Amino acid sequence: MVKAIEATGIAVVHICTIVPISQTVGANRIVPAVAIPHPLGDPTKSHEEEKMIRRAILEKALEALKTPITEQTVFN
Amino acid sequence: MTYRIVHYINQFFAGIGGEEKAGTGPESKDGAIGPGMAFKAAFGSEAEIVGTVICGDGYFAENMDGASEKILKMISDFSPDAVIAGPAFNAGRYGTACGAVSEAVSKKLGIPVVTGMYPENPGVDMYRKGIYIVETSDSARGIKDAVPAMAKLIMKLLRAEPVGSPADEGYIERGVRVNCFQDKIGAERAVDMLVKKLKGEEFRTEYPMPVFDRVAPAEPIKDMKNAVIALVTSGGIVPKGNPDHIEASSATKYGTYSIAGVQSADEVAYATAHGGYDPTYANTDPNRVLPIDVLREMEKNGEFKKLYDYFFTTVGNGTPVANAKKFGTEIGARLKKDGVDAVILTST
Amino acid sequence: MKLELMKVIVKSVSWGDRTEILKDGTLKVNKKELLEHVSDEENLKSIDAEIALPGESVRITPVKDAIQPRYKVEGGGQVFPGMVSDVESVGEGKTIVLEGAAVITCGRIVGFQEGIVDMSGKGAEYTPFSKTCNVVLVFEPKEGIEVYAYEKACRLAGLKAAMYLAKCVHEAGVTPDKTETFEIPPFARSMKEFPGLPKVAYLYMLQTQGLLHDTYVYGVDAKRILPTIIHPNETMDGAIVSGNCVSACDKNSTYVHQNNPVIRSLYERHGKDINFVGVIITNENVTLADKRRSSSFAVKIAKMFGVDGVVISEEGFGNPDADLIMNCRRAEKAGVKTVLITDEYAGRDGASQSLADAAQEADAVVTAGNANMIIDLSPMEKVIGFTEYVNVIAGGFDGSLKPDGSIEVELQAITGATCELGFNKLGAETW
Amino acid sequence: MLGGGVPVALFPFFYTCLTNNKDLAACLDDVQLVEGSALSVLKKARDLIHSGWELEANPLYGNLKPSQQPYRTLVLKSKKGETGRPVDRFSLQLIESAIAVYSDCKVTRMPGDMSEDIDSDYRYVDFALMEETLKNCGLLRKDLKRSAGR
Repeated sequence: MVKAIEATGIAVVHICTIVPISQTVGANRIVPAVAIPHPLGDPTKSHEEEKMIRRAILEKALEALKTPITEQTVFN
Repeated sequence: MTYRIVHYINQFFAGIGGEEKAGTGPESKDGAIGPGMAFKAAFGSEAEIVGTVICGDGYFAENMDGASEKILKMISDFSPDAVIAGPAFNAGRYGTACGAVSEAVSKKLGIPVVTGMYPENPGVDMYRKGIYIVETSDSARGIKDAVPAMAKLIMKLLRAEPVGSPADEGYIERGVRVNCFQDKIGAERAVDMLVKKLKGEEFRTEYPMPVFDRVAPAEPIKDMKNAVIALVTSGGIVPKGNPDHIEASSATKYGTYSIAGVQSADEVAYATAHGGYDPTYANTDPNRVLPIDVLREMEKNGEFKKLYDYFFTTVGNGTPVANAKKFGTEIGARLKKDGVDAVILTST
Repeated sequence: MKLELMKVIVKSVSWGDRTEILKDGTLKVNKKELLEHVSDEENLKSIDAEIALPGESVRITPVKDAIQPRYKVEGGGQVFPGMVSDVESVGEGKTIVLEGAAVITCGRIVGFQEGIVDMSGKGAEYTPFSKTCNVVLVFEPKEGIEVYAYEKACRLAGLKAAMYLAKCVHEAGVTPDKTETFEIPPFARSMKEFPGLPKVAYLYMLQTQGLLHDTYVYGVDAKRILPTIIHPNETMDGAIVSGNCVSACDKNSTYVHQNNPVIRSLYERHGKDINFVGVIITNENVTLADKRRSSSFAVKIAKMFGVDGVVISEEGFGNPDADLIMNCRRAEKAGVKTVLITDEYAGRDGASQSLADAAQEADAVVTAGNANMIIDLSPMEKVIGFTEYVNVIAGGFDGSLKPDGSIEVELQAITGATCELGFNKLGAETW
Repeated sequence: MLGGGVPVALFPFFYTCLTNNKDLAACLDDVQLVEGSALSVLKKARDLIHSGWELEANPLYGNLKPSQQPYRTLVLKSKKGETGRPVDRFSLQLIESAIAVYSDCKVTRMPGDMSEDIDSDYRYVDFALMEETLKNCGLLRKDLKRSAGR
């Protein structure tokens, strides 16, 4: 899905838990997520802390979208 | 006996018209039309084109499921022994339609079907696994070569004769592994290959790794403050009640839902349809998968201009690559049309 | 190190009073003496021997191992060191080889064991042992014996028989039909030889998952080794022995270890296109840590050799695919070019993914074929061994027994059919 | 989440074993006997991995087809004294691809599907292949004795 969308020329950032799978499916901009049941959250934290985590990941995602790349890049 | 064959073509080859007539709905005619005449000649007395089913490419693309069903009904009304579709050459929507119709015929009617396309037609990647697609040139000028090749293959299938290799029969590789004896033993082949690899000469692997085909990275967003961003997820977050019945795994569809004015993917309105993981965390706070709450905040702060009014969702778990690709192509086309600059895709 | 293989061509086998080779190439075997020689009263209730020749309407099942009769007549050590001979190193001097003959061991170690050798018909096209003149040993275990003890007893009996045959032929006096010489000098010299030719090693993966999946090197269970260097000639004297009973098509029998075709092919190109400097053996263990340790260590040895390229061969399928891919990845990352030999499990329709792992670096792969391919085996007049496996087949899971007595099975049941040392001509293509 | 696991003094890990092999379960100190097919064992392991456990050994067999061997045994480990550990991505990738391989099979063989003499051999081999690993992890309480007399 990532590849097919990007094929139209729109930049895609893939936020995902299993980076190797993302690499296999051919995402170019990859941002690792927290864990499978909750990629952009962490139920062990308070609601506010969770939103901070989510924000950090999304900021990284915007950063990735702004970054020129020539090959598959994982934004850690 | 004379085999009964139905031919599927689009509005253009039926002589109805070009792009302006692409919205034409499915219709059915007796006998051969357009390229069907060439097939008729190729079949001689062995097979007969008993009917032609026509559908506009635009209509098909916009009403895929419904159109497919209607077309299938029209085809089966002729009680055919086999179906040929196209050839579609390099016409993308026509190729997709030929592929979809062929696949439906093969799966639902269980009769032989052959279509034809240029290898770069997007329909090839989507449907090659299930059906025979004869390789054609990129334009209708190639009809002279395409027709005999397609006719020969469909006759083989009708006679239940063994089908040879893609090179011998002229169809595009379906990705099926077939055993065959080589001239040399494996070890000699391996050492030959190593010698070539070391010399920098060309060599051909006998087992290409599962496709790692790549799309070149899109240009980065230069002006994020003015960018429109769309949210897509394979994590299965849907409006509560799952109105479109997206499957918990091996999804055959995706959903498109408005989030205009929605400030947060709260647990009242949203839930997950995903069957691959413990849904508790996603259901307690769907923002953990579909982060609308924080994106709205960022939008307000002016970190980017606008969150696109719709989000797209499906379940990534076990979904066939062809489906995922189809979803992506359709979503991409829509986003492009609506001037979206970038996509955030979340997966579990 | 230099080894001369003195090859005696065997064209047929028959029972006789004395074990020797006749002028017409017939191997005469004193059956009684053979059976006495390999007897193991402690573990085996009975051993019988039968003959199976190419073209006969004979099916052998379940086949455990195949071994080529060899015997060292000069140089240190003796064949199958650490197993049926002393532990001294081998690979130098002269070794008698009964070319065209094989000892086949046949015993039901576990009930689901496959392993079919058909001497004629369709199945014969796929197994290398339909072309050899076979002395088949059929075992029955003593009541109450443990599986591992039974496996070992069968393994040792087969090796003893192979050594016995070659030894008797030698002692009866024989002139070899041809002699082949294999030599690679010490590292100090070999590294300087053939400047301009790329240095190549062989990374030889041995199946070592556990009971019934083991391989032995000089008698040492290879799952306990760190990857190490072995001279190619050592394999010709039986330094590597199979204890593997599972997955008939792609387990490496002792016969193919003795006649490793990768080593032969590398020798053939040695000094012409490549400088063949040595063999690195490594294992295929189950734990993730063991896999990483062995892969890292084996590739490190290749780097210490400073080789430009390696051929990597696999044994078996499933989790060993992970070892194969890891070895490939690490080697390519270290700048060592790789070619892999594997086989495929692409499903009966050939549409599934062939390997359990994949890497972009694996851009040069030789395949020994899809083991899931269905093959029809016509009925045979005579069956040597036990038909239990055929009954398991009749269960309908792995194949089916048809009313006319023919069996429909996956190629996997055929001994050596998709040997990942590249022993056969079988391959696969994408259609 | 699984509470126990056997502490091994020399190593900073807890180990546990998931299996659908009753013979093997009877020989272990810490084990979860899973009802059902090998695929059920893999799915159970996936749950554990999501709660922070790691695979000790590769989840696929070597040389036995998923459609053939009804039994599967997995060893997992968890670092002592750590809670809320992030999911081990490599373990997760391995288990997901193993689940994909098993799910791809047209045939699922359940424990007990074969006659007892064949079935018991499958149980024995499943045990034997994990024996070394189980010993090293300190999970093995006693050896399984299996007679080959038949």
